[in-house]
Amino acid sequence: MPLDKPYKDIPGTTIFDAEESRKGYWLNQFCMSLMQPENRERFKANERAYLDEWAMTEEQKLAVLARDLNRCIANGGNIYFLAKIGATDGKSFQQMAGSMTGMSEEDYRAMMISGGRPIEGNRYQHEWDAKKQKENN
Amino acid sequence: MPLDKPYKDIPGTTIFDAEESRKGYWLNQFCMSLMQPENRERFKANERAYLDEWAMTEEQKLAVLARDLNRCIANGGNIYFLAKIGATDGKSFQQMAGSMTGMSEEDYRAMMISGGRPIEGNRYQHEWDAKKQKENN
Amino acid sequence: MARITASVFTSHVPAIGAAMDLGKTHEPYWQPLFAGYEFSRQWMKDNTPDVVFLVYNDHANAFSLDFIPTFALGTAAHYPVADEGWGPRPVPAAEGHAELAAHIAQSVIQEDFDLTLVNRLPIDHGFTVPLSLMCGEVPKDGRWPFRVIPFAVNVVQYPVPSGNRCFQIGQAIRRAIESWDEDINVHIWGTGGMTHQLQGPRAGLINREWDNRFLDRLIEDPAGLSQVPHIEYVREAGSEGIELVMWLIARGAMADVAGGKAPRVKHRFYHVPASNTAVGHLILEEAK
Amino acid sequence: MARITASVFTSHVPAIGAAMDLGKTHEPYWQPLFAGYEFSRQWMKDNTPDVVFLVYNDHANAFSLDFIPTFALGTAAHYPVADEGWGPRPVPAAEGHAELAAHIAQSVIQEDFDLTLVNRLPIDHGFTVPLSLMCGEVPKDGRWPFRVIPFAVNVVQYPVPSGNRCFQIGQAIRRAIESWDEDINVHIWGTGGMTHQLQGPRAGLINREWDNRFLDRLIEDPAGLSQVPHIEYVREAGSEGIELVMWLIARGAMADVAGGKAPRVKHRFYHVPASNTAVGHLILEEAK
Ligand SMILES: [Fe+3]
Ligand SMILES: [Fe+3]
Repeated sequence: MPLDKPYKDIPGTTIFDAEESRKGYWLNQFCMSLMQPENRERFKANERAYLDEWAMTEEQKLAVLARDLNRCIANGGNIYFLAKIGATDGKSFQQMAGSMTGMSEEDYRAMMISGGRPIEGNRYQHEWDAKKQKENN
Repeated sequence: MPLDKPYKDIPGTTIFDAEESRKGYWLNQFCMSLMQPENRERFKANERAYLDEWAMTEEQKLAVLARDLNRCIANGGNIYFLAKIGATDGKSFQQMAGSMTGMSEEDYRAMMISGGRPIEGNRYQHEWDAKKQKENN
Repeated sequence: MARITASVFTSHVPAIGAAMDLGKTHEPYWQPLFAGYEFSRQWMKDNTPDVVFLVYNDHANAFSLDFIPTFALGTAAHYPVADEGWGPRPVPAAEGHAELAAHIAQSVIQEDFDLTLVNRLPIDHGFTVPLSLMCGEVPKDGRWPFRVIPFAVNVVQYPVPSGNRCFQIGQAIRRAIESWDEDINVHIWGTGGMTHQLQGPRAGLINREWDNRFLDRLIEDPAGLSQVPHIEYVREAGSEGIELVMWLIARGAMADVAGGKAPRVKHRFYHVPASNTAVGHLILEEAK
Repeated sequence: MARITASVFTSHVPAIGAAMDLGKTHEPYWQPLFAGYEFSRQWMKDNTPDVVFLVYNDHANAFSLDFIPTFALGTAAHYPVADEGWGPRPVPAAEGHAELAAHIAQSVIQEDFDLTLVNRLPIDHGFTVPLSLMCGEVPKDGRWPFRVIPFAVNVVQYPVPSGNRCFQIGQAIRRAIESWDEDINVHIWGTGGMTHQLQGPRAGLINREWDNRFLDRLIEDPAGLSQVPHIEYVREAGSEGIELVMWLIARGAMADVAGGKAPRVKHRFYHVPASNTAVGHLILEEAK
């Protein structure tokens, strides 16, 4: 129904558009509540109880409890909102971003120091699909 | 300093622009607080004490206490915000509007029923000035 | 493809809502006004849309001075009724159409209109009074007969958007709605006005002649009407008469502006006074 | 008449603020980055403006999903520092210029840009990190050496404004500032970028070649650069690289775009990485 989404062919990337925003509304609003120190304390004291105060889906709550940011994003989370969970845990943006790549923290940091993830081979979904197929053969 | 304000020559009218808005910020924010029933109760119980919780000027507080809406507007108030004071007092928009015209409630209501204030003679400040001068002679 | 089948224009005077809520509609003061909407209520029953795109302005209820959006599009699923200080009106909350609203947002922003999207939006009399006028009494635990997409325009703090900008965004909203590929029936409503001034020694201004010329031109020459500067609204129609720029948004969304056929005038009504205000009302139906 | 004398462009990576706040600026990891701003800090001392018009984006700190303005102009007198979850940065709040901001609002809205005005705006790293980079360490009880006007652009939820729209609003902001009749010195800053992606399996993307071509074109061909579509930013510069559209606002406010002389490149710097991000920095000074 919505307009074309040409960005769907970019690999390993979710564009936070109005559709994602609608899906992730309560997940992201929960995250924003962690900007208040009292709420961070309450969340840390009993994560599940705090999550149950929000109209989130069970899948969203489990993704938060597992600190699985890719799963949070698949359920409508946006990284700037999700960063409040990382902040509550004392994590840096680099640790959070790295955690979504399947790399270890050290490997991710080393990749960044040596110039970051190259653009070659990372522009189109078909490039990732081809790579995967090669690895499987 | 600001851009031209051609609307300054309309009689008996204050245009709520960014300059008025800045002047009336706390007055108007106080008014909005009256959207909550608890705040309406607290205000009614002790008006002065409630007003003192806000960073309003003394002149703004006195204008509110006097229910002088023209004076509130001269101090940056906007009618839609000020209407919350009237609502708290149980007044209608017609009573509030009429209170600013120097007419009695009955006369204002009668004027509206008979078609409202005519536009003739009410377009330009110089029309009002001329009328006033005539009355004084 | 979604179809815009009609535009509706009406004042949204809070006292009208109060008259309905307090059971005063048969009093002599109010009877002529409600008589003017009898046709409209029947027409709504006969032509109930799936969605109403409702252009209105918030009156310092959803938006304080902390936040003043020129154009705010509601993308929520649900809109509660605001407490404006007298307690919330005893009418149902409105159900939104979040998917279509998101689609409109995407389309209109990509056409370089700088929308603000809003998900928490208590609706005030500017929104609920037109619903009450057009739908009649609906109990608080009932439902409005269609979903809504609120579109709130800043007409409280100057500068407000120009008539021309309003007319243009109406056209963009039409293109957005028409590119939604579900076959639904959409009305677009423009609310507020007509002549009124609620403040200062000039309060109570009514300009019958100007209002009726506005209605004439809205029907026949909306492009010309969209060029009227703010100062004329304020001087001729009162400080709150500026709300009429919102009617240009709904009018801009009609087929003839996009090169199609002219709409038919199904209903036209004008009455003075409702409280401080001149009430104007039009129903324009698209040619079939 | 107010004069725009320079534009400044810089990334606003939160880790840079953390490095300063935690006293890590001399660590080998950070040293090359801060070395790149040594010139800039001296230049700021020699060319301190009265006001900085600071274009940035909020990162879900001032604005939740309840409220998503495309363009938000700060018209407040005071901007507190946001608590992004780690506690507020130990830097001073910023003092606004409410009068000039109101003047800009009036001018730009009357040119048919649909601003949202904001009076309560806690500033996050997108705002405070550029201040720290350009001014150096300022104790929390100290003061920034100039007043600010924040201009927050939505680059978090799609659709974000087009590069073209950003370039146009920059031009409108220039006209507004130039019509303020007090003789003050104004800088306009564009912040965010360069290449970065903070999410998903592609996180960590850096595109040095694209970034440097962006810097070249920003200097020499901003009108052409403003035509680059969103999809190219996202594909080539990462999902968060879209922040670079904000640089076009500051660039659009320079004299050459309005038919005047080209600015001089006073300083250019590029460094990888700061945390996940490629850092770019430019100072463009207007010809005298
Ligand atoms: Fe209204
Ligand atoms: Fe950023």
